[in-house]
Amino acid sequence: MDSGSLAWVLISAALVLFMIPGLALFYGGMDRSRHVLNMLMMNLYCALVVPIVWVVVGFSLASGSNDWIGNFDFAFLKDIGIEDGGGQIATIAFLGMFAAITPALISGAVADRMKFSAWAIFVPLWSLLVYVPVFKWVYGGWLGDRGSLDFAGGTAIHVNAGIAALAAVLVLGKRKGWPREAMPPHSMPLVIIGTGILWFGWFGFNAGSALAANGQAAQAFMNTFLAAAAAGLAWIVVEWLRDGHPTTLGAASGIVAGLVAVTPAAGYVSGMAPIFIGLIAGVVCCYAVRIKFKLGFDDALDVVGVHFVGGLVGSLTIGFFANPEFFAGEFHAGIFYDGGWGLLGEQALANLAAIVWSFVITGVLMLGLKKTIGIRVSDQAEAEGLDVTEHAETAYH
Amino acid sequence: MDSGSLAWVLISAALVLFMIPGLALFYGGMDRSRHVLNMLMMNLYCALVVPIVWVVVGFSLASGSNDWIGNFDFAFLKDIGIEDGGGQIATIAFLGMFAAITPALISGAVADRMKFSAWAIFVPLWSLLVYVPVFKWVYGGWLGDRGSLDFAGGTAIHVNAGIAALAAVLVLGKRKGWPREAMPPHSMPLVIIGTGILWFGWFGFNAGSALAANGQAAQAFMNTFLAAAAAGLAWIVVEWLRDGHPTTLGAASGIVAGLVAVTPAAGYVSGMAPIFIGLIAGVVCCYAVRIKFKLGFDDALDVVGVHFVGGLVGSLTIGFFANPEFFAGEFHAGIFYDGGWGLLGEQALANLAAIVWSFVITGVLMLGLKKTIGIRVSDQAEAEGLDVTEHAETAYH
Amino acid sequence: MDSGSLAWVLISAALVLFMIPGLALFYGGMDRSRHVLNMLMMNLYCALVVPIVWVVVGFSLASGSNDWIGNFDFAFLKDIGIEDGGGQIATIAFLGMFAAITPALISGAVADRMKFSAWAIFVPLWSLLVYVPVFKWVYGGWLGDRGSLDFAGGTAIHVNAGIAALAAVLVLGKRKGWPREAMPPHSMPLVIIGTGILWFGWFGFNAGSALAANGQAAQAFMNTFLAAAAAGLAWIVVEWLRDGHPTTLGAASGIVAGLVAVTPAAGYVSGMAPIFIGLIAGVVCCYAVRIKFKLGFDDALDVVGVHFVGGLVGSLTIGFFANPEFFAGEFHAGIFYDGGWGLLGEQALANLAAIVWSFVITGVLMLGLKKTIGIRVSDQAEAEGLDVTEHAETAYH
Amino acid sequence: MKLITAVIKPFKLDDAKEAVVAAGAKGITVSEVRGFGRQGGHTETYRGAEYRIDFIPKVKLELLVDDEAVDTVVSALASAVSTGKIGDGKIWVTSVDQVVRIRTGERGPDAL
Amino acid sequence: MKLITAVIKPFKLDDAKEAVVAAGAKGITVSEVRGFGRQGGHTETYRGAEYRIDFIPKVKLELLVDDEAVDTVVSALASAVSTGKIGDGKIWVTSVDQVVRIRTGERGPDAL
Amino acid sequence: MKLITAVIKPFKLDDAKEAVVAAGAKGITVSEVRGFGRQGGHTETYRGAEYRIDFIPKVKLELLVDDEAVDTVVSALASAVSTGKIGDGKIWVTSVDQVVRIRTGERGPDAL
Ligand SMILES: Nc1ncnc2c1ncn2[C@@H]1O[C@H](COP(=O)(O)OP(=O)(O)O)[C@@H](O)[C@H]1O
Ligand SMILES: Nc1ncnc2c1ncn2[C@@H]1O[C@H](COP(=O)(O)OP(=O)(O)O)[C@@H](O)[C@H]1O
Ligand SMILES: Nc1ncnc2c1ncn2[C@@H]1O[C@H](COP(=O)(O)OP(=O)(O)O)[C@@H](O)[C@H]1O
Repeated sequence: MDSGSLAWVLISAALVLFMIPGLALFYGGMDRSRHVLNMLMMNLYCALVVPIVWVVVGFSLASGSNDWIGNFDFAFLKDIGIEDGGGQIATIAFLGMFAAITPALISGAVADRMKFSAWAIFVPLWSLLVYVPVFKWVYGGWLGDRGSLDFAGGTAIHVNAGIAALAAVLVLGKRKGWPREAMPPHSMPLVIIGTGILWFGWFGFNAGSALAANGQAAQAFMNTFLAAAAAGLAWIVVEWLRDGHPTTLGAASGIVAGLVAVTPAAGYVSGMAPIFIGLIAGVVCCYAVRIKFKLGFDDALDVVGVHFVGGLVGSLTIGFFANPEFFAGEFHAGIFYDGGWGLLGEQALANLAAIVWSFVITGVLMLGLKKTIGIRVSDQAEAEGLDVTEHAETAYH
Repeated sequence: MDSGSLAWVLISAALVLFMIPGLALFYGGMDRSRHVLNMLMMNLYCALVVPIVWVVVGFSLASGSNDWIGNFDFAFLKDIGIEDGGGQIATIAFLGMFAAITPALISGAVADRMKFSAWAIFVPLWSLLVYVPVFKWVYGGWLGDRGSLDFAGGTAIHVNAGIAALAAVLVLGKRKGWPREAMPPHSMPLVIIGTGILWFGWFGFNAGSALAANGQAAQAFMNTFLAAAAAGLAWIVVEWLRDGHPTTLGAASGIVAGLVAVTPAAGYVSGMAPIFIGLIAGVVCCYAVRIKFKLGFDDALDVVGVHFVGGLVGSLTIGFFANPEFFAGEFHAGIFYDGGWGLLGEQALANLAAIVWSFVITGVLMLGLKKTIGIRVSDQAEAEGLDVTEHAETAYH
Repeated sequence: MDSGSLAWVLISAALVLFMIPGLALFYGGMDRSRHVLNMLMMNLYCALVVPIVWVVVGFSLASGSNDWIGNFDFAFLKDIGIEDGGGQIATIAFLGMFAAITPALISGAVADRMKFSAWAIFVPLWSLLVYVPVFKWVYGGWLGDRGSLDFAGGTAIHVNAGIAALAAVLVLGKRKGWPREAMPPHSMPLVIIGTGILWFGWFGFNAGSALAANGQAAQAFMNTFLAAAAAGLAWIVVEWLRDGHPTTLGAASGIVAGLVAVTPAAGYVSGMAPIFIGLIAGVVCCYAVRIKFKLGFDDALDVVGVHFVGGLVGSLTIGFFANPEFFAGEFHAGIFYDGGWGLLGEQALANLAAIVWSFVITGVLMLGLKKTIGIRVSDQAEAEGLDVTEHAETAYH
Repeated sequence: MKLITAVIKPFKLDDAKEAVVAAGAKGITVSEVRGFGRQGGHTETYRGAEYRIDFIPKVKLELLVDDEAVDTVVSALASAVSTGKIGDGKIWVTSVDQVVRIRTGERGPDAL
Repeated sequence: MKLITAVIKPFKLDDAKEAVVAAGAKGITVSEVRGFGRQGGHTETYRGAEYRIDFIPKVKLELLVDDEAVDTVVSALASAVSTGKIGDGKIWVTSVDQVVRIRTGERGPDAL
Repeated sequence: MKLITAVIKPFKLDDAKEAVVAAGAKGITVSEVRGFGRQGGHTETYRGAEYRIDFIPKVKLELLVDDEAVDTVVSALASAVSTGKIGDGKIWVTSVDQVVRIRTGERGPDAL
């Protein structure tokens, strides 16, 4: 890796790390003030435990030539040096950030009622049992080999975490009072701080996934810029027409939905495609976040509506917009670029595989924890606030 | 563009994007708590609509060989690929961030009383009718060609947005109760979060404008560092002597004033010049923010006093400090480097042209909106807070 | 410096600058609400005055071939150009950020009771009399020449500022009511915003200290990632076992302790070493922050417990973990890599020298200020809050 | 006229509002308060230092009502917010000499 | 001695203060409250879910005054903060048995 | 039964609590308030514009006590929070018609 690319991968990795507190604040601001520290902790905890798991064994299991799962060759980063100028170490760190933020996404769904001890066990297990296999299938495994595309983790990260969030809340149950009681965000400025950090960091997430400072990185960057803008715009326009007001939370949510949707596509689409992807994601997710009220699952901060649905939208639109010519790339073209329906089929299959695996294993994991140490705090703790009961702290004095 | 320069332009572009929520928080913290979300939304909205406008037609109109305005050759980013390694795409994204943040600057002036629907129309129109032409004149148009200098947007961005802010508030009128009623910042920590993000991001804004990782970028970086420090220092010293206390808002305001002032100069001055520019900007802007009370225009968060005056200070001081020898550059020398008065004259002319155009067109735009859809919320909405009335939200629960 | 390395050093420098508001928010959130602006101001002030001091004379005194102190050859950045492509200017800016953040660390100890006028004089004097000499000894002076290692400022920055904090509070005295009165953090979300910025920025701090985008930078990056995670984990595990709850402030404190500890080691250790360093730092610092209650010195926000102790832990563990083979480097090996006890001895000596100098000079400086202009606000001001009395502002309205 | 003041658990506010409105109350003024009582507080820990927090978040309601409405409102309120657990709070009633509706200048019971 | 309590619109606080001071009041204690009444609240929307917010921000003033000052102060206050629009708020007066100035230990009217 | 209300300096809250508990009080309800009085306020400056802040942070305590406990509690409280400096605050006492403990439905002195 030349020094320019190394600089780009390193700063991109730092940007992805920064997204973890960004996500924590995005979620924390939306939360109620007596639970906000628990939310911050659930996110921070992912940044504490997953890096260790990743270098000890996770990366090794996610590598290798096998189609399904790696081996222990690189456990404890064995034999990984810097003779190559640092590219490999930088890449492992970069991927470690991805591994850390993925379970953090789930925290928004289980907010305000999950035992922290259960979360503390859930995260490393989920990383190894769900994240690592799906990652492996998509990047260097059977799904990727078949030709499905996922530039920066639409399937491997957003769809994966989003469907896991659904499985988790189905086992965990609803918050007391939901949906009867109003649970508005306790601090919208925190949400916007989080949104700003997320958008900023997502440039590293997506454009860094080129693993080089090159044309693909530049285009991924531009796509990240445009899709977020378009989705934010679409979301507030829908709100304006439908509910009568464009909202700040809508703008923020739209931005995130656009970022999610463009994630799998960032290095494969060009021109006005990111704007279309963003517009679609903004409209679809703006409606998708209301499904939970219809179906009655308490996905507290809309991980399903934004990450699962947004990720799926992005992943499937690749089937239409993928443009190998623009990138002089070796991947399949989408329908709009005369690639036929094949790619769309592969995208559907890849997501289906991820959804099934993630949903089932996450559900089993949560059920296992429920049967053993328990996953839910007492009603009294829920009423008093998890900050005090789980962490012996209060957010504001 | 080599990979090191591409890495630098990409991260710089991300930094400029990050400045938009930074600016939103800087302004939002200074605002009162019942209007803060409206302020955040006005800023975010710029980041949603301007990128689309920019790639659809803005960039194309800002390019080309004509002296006054570009054409539609690059509309929808037609024919722009990554065969050059991504440099062009990265540059267009970078410039798109500039286009997005410029109208956002104006939001601080019109705070707390402007209809969001009017703002929603104002922003894209202002981008096309004011920002794009002035940008074109300065960078590759008649003003730049005459020899005036504007490294990262002193004239094109800060003077331009600052004088537009003045025109806008003259049409819009004062906030109810101003200046009789005290309207202190509702959250100084938010202001400081914003200030931190702005300073951080401004390194991308200024040093990224070299569009390469080279000596000029390094010097622009150093200048950005020093001018902000000097201006912050100057501002609090003036306050200490004049008002009896150095204030946190003063330090923050001085930092921003210094950053504004060094923006046009960053790639043309060296040595201790940024310190002098910063000191001048700090002192002058610290006095300039009080002019509104004398003249009676309600520039709520001092866009005129900081961006217009600061930008002008920076742009004119180039006439003294420009040092082509240091940069081995082809530009005119300032007075202190034996360049004579010519450059200063060009700087004055360039700013004058920008001021006249921006003031007139912005005024006409605001008047047009006033006559048609109206630009001002009801007195009742102003009293109740724009967060609830315009966005159906409350910042804190 | 090639363009990739320049890009990396520039963005690293911007990251370190960003750490200053990050630190301000980290401390400010832990502070009580009536003193928070004073805390923010103490930090910001370092970013205003130190850069000027640094380029006027500090950098020059910290350079040169003398073993103890530099000279005035580079005062006012004399003769420093960009013919080298900007590497030197970038490096001086990068080091200027370090100079600025170091005294800011001390502010957390003297919180809530120090006159701002005394702080205003203390900071530039401390920079010149303590920071510059210690920096010079460690980097290109007698301590470094003997073979002690300090990659990014464990001894020169953290141990140095940490012991200075102790000297400062011994002269300054305790806050009224300490330790009887509860003084919980007024805003934990601010603490987490600060923590996020610090971790993010620390990648620039540590990996940027390679002054190139190369293998050492990549490894320093990885080490920064892992040590912070391990230390945060260790801290909350200790809390969980000892106090019954893992706390958010504990996670944040552990992350910072890990970052401090890995600072001196970042470019010299590899493999699982950063995890061990982090674990040790997390456990040791979690206990060290309680020493102040035993010994009765009022180090308000635990600068001694985190920076002094954490820096010392990191610096001494180099004596065990330094691995020159991995880096193909010319430095001494640690005990675990068959280097014997020599390096550990040098590390101990270097820290001892820094501790003695810093403690004595800081103490004398504080005593001098106490005798002359006074260092402590009135009891009434302390009760009313330094925000109003020192800065005529209130944080929240 | 009487002033009914109640200190209740925060999450019972909505129930309280519905109950008193059903019982005929025309308005309520609410404040965030912290209460100390039999319920005891909790312990918070910051960097290993334990702080005893004796005051826990409560919500205070003030209602101006007609003399004859007092008992109905008090009973309705009490039964709506009772959880049977310690810390449910208190209701107290004081006499009011005069009430003015600012908008109209009305006084006495009409001003409620 | 009497205690005058007033719940008013927040942006009227400065006017209220000036009016009562002019009418002879020596001190005021103010709290942020939320009020429910005829004015009705507003609707907030978060991600498409509508929440009815019944309680709107108000400011509560408490003034201890001499018996003879009550009417002047109440009238001054009422006219200063009235906008004629719904939601202007209420003023109510209760009797106070005893007042103590903490600093001096003075009791009764001298303590006001 | 009586209601004792006290407005005191915020940093005296802990002392106040200890004193009234020692004097036999069973509970306290506390609110953050801002006070205007003889103490005067302070001036804040934002970008060179001076704002006069007349209201300074205070803490308000409300205690329901038995008739016979009033004097003891008032005296204990007054002496615990007095600093002798202007702005120490006020204590006032009003009569309470009825008190209800929500949890049990107890009324009167038993409900305290
Ligand atoms: N004597 C009192 N005076 C004022 N407020 C009281 C008094 N006793 C209790 N309170 C308030 O009522 C709340 C609940 O009281 P507590 O004694 O904890 O439980 P319970 O109401 O079940 O007896 C307290 O937090 C406090 O706000
Ligand atoms: N019966 C009441 N008891 C206590 N507070 C009341 C009562 N009625 C009104 N209030 C307070 O006065 C405020 C204004 O009352 P509202 O009925 O909305 O308008 P108006 O005062 O114009 O009749 C309310 O928000 C509430 O705080
Ligand atoms: N007449 C009053 N009515 C209501 N509250 C009062 C009154 N006078 C004083 N207060 C409250 O008591 C506080 C202290 O009063 P102040 O006049 O400043 O000093 P002191 O209590 O020493 O006379 C004020 O800030 C205010 O909250």
